[in-house]
Amino acid sequence: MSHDDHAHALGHPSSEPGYEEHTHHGNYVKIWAILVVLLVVSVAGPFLEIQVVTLITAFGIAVVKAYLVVKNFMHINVAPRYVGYLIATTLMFMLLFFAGAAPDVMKSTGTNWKKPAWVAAHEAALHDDGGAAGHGDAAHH
Amino acid sequence: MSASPIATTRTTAGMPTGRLAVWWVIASEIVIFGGLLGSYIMFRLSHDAFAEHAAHTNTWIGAINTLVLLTSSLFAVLGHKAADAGDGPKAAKFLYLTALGGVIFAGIKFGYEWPHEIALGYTISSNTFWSFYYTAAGIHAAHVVAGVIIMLIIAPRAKRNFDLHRVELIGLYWHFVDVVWIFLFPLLYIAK
Amino acid sequence: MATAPVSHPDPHGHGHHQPGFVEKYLWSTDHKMIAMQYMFTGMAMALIGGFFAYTFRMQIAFPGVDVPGFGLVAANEYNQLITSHGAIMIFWVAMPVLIAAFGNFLIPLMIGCDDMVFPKLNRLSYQIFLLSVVVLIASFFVTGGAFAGAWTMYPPLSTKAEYGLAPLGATLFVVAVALEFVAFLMGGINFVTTAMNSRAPGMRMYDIPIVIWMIVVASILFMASVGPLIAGAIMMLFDQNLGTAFFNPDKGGDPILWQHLFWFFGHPEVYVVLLPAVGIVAEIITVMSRKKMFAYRTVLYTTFGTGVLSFMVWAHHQFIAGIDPRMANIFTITTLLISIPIAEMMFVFIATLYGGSITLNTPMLWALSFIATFLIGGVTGIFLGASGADIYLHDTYFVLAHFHYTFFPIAIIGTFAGVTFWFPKMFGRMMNETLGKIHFWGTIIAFNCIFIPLFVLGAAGQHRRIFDYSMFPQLMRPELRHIDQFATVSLLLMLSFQVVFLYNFAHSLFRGPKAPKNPWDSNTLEWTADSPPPHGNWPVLPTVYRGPYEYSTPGRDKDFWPQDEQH
Amino acid sequence: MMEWIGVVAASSYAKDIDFVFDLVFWITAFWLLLTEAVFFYLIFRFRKKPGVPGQYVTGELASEKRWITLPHFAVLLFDVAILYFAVKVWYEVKQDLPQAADQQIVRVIAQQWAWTFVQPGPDGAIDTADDITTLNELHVEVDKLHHFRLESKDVLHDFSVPVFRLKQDVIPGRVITGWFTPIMTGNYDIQCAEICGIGHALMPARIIIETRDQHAAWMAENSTVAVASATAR
Ligand code: HEA
Ligand code: HEA
Ligand code: CUA
Ligand SMILES: [Cu+2]
Repeated sequence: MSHDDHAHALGHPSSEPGYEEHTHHGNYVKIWAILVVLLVVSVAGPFLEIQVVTLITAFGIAVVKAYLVVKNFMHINVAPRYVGYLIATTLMFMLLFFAGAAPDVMKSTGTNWKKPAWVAAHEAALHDDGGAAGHGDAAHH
Repeated sequence: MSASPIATTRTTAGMPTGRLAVWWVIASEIVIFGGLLGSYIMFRLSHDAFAEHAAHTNTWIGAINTLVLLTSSLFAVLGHKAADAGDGPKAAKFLYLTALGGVIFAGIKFGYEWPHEIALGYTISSNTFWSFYYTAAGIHAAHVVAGVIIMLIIAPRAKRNFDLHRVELIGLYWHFVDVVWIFLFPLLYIAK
Repeated sequence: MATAPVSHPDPHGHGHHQPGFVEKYLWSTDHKMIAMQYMFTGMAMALIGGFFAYTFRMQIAFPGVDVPGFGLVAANEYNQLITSHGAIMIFWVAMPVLIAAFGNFLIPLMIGCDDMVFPKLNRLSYQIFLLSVVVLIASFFVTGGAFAGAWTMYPPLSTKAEYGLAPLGATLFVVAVALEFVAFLMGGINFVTTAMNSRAPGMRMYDIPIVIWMIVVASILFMASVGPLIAGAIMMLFDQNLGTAFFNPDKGGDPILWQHLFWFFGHPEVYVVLLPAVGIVAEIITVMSRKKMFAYRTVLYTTFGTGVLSFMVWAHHQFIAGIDPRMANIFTITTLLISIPIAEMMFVFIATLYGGSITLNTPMLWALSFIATFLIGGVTGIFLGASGADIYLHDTYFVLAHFHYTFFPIAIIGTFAGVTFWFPKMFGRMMNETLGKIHFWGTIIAFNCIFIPLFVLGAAGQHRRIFDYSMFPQLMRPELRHIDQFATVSLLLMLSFQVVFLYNFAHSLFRGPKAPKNPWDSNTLEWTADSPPPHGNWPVLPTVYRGPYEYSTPGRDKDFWPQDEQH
Repeated sequence: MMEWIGVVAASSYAKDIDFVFDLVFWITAFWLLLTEAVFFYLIFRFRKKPGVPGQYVTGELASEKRWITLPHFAVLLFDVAILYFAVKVWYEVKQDLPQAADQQIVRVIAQQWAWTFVQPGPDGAIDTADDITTLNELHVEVDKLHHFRLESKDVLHDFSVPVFRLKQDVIPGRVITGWFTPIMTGNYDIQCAEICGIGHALMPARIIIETRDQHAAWMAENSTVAVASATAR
């Protein structure tokens, strides 16, 4: 085994963490302005009263905004690549959780089962919506 | 025993230790919010009733709070820039501004929005929508408050040019809290 | 001896001042001291958990008996005892000892640095852990007593007082578990960051000892899986105390949601405790058989494979619990697939023995018995993973025997292996071999006598969490009762052998012969430090020149080649 | 295996479930014994002997690695075999809901800590006045397809009939349907297999499997009572 392989891993001689490599700082105010515009769009979206548009302006824009923040403010693109993988992996795990749990929790019927109480409870809540007060104390004995 | 160990100064993973650790914090926070919001979405998608309940949330306040957080994120990253330039006092000033954003956010939430809703009878136990609403926003707000406290601890030291790298670390965390709100906002306020 | 290019700028005030008792033992930021704190706390909890096992096993075998040292075990007490037993053994024994104690002790020493990267966070993590212990113990004494709804805390039983469980006990239980999670999140971040960033100069990815890899992967699994359950714990606390209805079907919640949140964490959790134990075993096997680890990289890949797969199998705990039957098919597939990386891992360790020169001393006996017994636990998992068979086996003693055949090797055998192996390094003294072997044989024989019979009982249909079987004529057949009694008597035997260990441990701690630096002729870095290592571990931090498993390398007169030796 | 331990197979699918169990048993027993045999042989063969040093085997060569990769593909094959039968039996018991002209419906209602069984009376329809309600005792007719509907009034319970190899959690807020066909007469345990509070151990019931005639007699005897009490109400 050659010892040269090991030499490169000797590490940076730095003693003060983080000061030998400076992040490139872009024009943050511009990014902020874009974010604010996007915010306005996402608030305005529902006024068109088209559900698809609302969904897109709400969640599509949320994804874009998050991307802008993560890339420009958190500088994920200059961090080592594994950071991106790490974040992506945790998000994947959450998707997995959703996929595994949704067939039971999100559905009200399935193969050989149904959830009458769940449906009833939500219908009841729908009917007396607005008069929501007073339910809280009844729940807890 | 005040000197930090040599271990802390090493960077075999190609990143300063503090920043690496904050990324791990963020990863483990993602799954906390992921579990909660995942559950919320499951409930949300299966009940039309949720849309009705959500109609009672105040979009304008949500939007204002989003604006507040976005702006505070801007200050956080400007603080980071100042810290990188070695300008402690300026970094501290931006940290205080960021913290101010957090305070305004929490003030609006706890001082106006929630009392208002509770007065209207929408409490955490009214129904599952409101339970999720208060729980998710509450856990998020707890993160905001924690961030503010940490910034108030860091800023005075940064002002004297000590531990300037911490300005970046708290900034990373703060941006993450911001991103969580970016998703909470449409989930709780817009999709009606 | 290694001469590292990195010099120690601050020798941590050696000689400047002598730390007082509190500073040294209770308020220390030294990773070795924190490791010992975790270990002794875990040991105390193991004794409590073992004592609980004794009380309820007595009740199962001899219903209505006045258990010596405890008294009568009534229905509710029985449920409290098993709940606390399960939770303590997993969260307050296996986790602190295997992850926190060994992780804290070994990571800095094995990667050649002077401490954890965040010593104060480390101290805080232990303190929060200790707080969780206090909250848990407090819950035994509040009105209504401890939580009695099983360690899985399934709602709505656990969330509504009207169903007969003490509400305060339930709340404290959830709080204790949540605090413990927070402590281990902090610890995990520390472990992962340290192992990633603070390796000795020259230590590349593939020069890291397996046990460090395993502890790091385990910490990552923990961090990535516990989130939903932390959220779930908050939701459960609100359900219990604020009248929300996340899990309450009458008001639009769903009890199955909790089960998903719980097992999404719960299954990775079993690998979280498995991996460090496997790592400990791997170290011992290579050292004691003077062999290079067989296919080091394969071990890593199987570890990663296990880690990723462990996130895809969780609902195998819920086959019968009312999930959609179609989903069960998917989870059966993933569950059976996970046998492959784990089988491969076991095969690798067995292959490592080939061509060795095996010394059967106490640590090696423990390590080998880990493999021999864990295999039984592993293959019985396949019965349960096969959905068709789980219809019958779910919640019987077969499941119970399965997971004791995995947990006991991990949490008890693995711990004993690690403790006997690193004892010289931890305390600078050697343990007694004869006593060690007596303890080993007594424990291992008794262990098999306890749990093999329980497989039979499970196959005969005996269910878990039942304090008295007299209502079930089919289970009251004398043959079955005798089997239960046999298991309990074996437990008594096993517990009595623990006295040998405790004596050996305490005696060696103060009176054992002084240990040399490297009693086992091992390669890894911790053995180049003094026994026990001083604060800061080495006067000059080591540099690494090769992998950790260079044993019996041809062309050398010694049969080992420490990682820090240049030639 | 199960009948050898002393649990009879009293439902149409009990033998199938036992088959999966036996299959897994023999496969894993084979692997377990093989692995343990190799393991102990190696320990014995390579025990420390004076003058015999350890060998330097890295395990990275293809010729060496074969020793672990081949077994691992073999394990995969066996896994697939287990999977096939496991899923097949699972489908039969849990996913499929066979229909028959004269199937019997049973409502099983669990609560802390008792089982209530509601069956149609002579009119053959459920939820009518002549339903027969029994407590902690389920009377069924041999060789007849039964659909059960599980409901819970409070917490989780689990409807477990070991001789049928049947087990299903009962979830409040849900109705879960399943089926069984008893194939022998007798009198067996029903257990609750999910912790449900203090009385979890005190929640036994009996399943009484009767011949056609016995069952008819039982029904005749009880339906009058049910009708009588229903009219009295
Ligand atoms: C650390 C502990 C640990 C470990 C490692 C495992 C490992 C496994 N477990 Fe276990 N399990 C538990 C702890 C553990 N389990 C606990 C605590 C519970 C119950 C919790 C509760 O309800 O309270 C449980 C319950 C449990 C269930 C639910 C049972 C039920 O409630 O109905 C299932 C079902 O699939 C299961 C499966 C498995 C499988 C497939 C593995 C696999 O990882 C095993 C893989 C290993 C091998 C297979 C052995 C090596 C391979 C060979 C020798 C090759 C030959 C093999 C084949 C041909 C297949 N386990
Ligand atoms: C790590 C996990 C672990 C361990 C080690 C054990 C150990 C034991 N368990 Fe446990 N058990 C569980 C986890 C564990 N258990 C879980 C999760 C449950 C389910 C709970 C539920 O249903 O909710 C359970 C339930 C359970 C039941 C079922 C009760 C029921 O459902 O009715 C039974 C019954 O026999 C049982 C028995 C035993 C016995 C006899 C031991 C013996 O092996 C105990 C012997 C103990 C010792 C020998 C201690 C020795 C240790 C030392 C001396 C200290 C050394 C320490 C250091 C050096 C640091 N256990
Ligand atoms: Cu009902 Cu247990
Ligand atoms: Cu599992």
